[in-house]
Amino acid sequence: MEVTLLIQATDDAFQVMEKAKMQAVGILDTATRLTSETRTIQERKLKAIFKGAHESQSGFLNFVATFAILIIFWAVLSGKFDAFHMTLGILCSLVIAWLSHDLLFANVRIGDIRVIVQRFLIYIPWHLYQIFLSNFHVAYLALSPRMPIQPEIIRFKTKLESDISWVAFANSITLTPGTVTVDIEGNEFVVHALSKKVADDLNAGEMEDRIAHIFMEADHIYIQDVLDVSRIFSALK
Amino acid sequence: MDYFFAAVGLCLCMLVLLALYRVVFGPGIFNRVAAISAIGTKTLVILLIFGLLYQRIDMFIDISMVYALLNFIGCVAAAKYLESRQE
Amino acid sequence: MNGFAEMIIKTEDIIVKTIARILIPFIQLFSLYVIMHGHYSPGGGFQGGVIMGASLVLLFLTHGYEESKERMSEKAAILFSSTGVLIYSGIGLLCLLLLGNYLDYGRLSLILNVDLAHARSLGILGVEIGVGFAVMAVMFSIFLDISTGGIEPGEEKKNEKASTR
Amino acid sequence: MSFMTVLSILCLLGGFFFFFTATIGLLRFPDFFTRLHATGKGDTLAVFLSLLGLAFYEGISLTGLKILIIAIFMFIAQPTATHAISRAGMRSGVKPWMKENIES
Repeated sequence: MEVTLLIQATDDAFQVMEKAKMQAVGILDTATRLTSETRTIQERKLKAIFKGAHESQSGFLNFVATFAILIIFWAVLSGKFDAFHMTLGILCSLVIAWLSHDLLFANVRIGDIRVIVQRFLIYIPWHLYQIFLSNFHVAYLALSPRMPIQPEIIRFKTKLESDISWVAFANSITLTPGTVTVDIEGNEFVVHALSKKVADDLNAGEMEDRIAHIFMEADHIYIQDVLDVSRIFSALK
Repeated sequence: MDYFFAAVGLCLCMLVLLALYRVVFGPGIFNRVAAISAIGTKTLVILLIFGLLYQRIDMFIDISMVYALLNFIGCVAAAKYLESRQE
Repeated sequence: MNGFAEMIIKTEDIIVKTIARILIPFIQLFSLYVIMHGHYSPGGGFQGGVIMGASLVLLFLTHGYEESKERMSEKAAILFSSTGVLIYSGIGLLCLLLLGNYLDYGRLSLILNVDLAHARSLGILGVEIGVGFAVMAVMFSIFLDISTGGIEPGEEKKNEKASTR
Repeated sequence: MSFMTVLSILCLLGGFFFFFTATIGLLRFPDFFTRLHATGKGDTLAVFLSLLGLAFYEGISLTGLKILIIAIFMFIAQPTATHAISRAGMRSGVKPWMKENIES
């Protein structure tokens, strides 16, 4: 008799423990779900704050940067530096900067502009050399009696991401020997090339790497870039 | 020195006449638009050279700035319009 | 929807769009420069207004109708043209109230307490700004009406509903 | 004949040479896209060199700087205009000229 009682008691004990365990697990689940929710909310809020801060900060920075550039442009435009015209200029630049503050630097990270400008200046001599080459190429083609050209259309996938690098790349293609950017579908450049040799130069992608180097596209980071950037950021801090 | 500028300006006018051939006989409308944009850049330089000859360069600079601007906007507008015509 | 309006919306070209996006602030500042420097260099209200209108045309051509609508809508254009005329005739009336002729800027020197010549140049500047506003708005609304054929792409459905009912 | 004027004469002559080749290219090239090559590239460099020459003649002054501003503006605007026109041509069905269809 006592044995059945004992067994029943142990059964009850087990069930109670089972129920307690289930409740404990339930509580734990809700606890983790709650914390994860709060964490995601927290993260989202933080991200929003950061993005907002970055947005407003970059918004304000955009405004100041556009205003500064416009003031310099105005000073160069109107040779008169007397008080009346300068106040006029400041007023006009304020209006235009406020009106189109998000136009000039729409999606360029502010910290990188100094690096991009520096590298762009280094890129310009090479670009001018390319243009001279392309013009002599056109001159040779135009003046030679039999005009050795086999024009063709090439479709060319690009690795660049940000649209400013696309634009710089497209303009550089138009200005380098023998190629004109006809169209961009998705991230595919349609290029009209004058001859086979020129098309191969384009596919070699030498210019594309240079453009990627300027606009610091992620997959083209070299050690030199990191040193380069750290020196800039230390200066910035 | 002025004779040199006048000579370059006149030769540029000759080039504009040459480019006019393409505008008049250009097979399609697109050749005509390309030729007009070419003439636009040439007249820009002619404008500046004659501004220099008349010793009123700062006035002519503003005019040529507006000219370059409208030439660009004109080309973009023509391209945008012609794109939809044959559809 | 007629060809040109729907075409503005449909064919977006990244290169022309970005280049226009970078150039537009400079074009607008140049147009203000032309308005302000009416007496020294060629220019004045009318030419400056036309250049500002051209920059808006470039904006609408490259950025499409929907995106640039909130930057400069049809209503804003009408508003600007009337404020332009208001500024122009307002200054004239002001001189009239100060016992001068209709556009006699000399009389402005009473309230601006500056000498006669300075008041005259300020008066002319004010008038040119007014003219610039008006010309920009009118040119822009002409372009808008021609390109969208008078029916705003958004409102088109309303007209059809009205006609079908 | 100071150094500046010699430089400006050289730049203007260079600019004129490229203008000349661009126009010849515009006339001689067989089809629309190849002509765009000539005007697109030729005119950009020609305008840049000619304006550079004029800026040198003006010397280091505000007007010289303004001429350089026009040169830079044309440097950016000209390839974009060429691109816009060639895109319009391609999209509205202008067939680029192929070497083979001449022989066949």
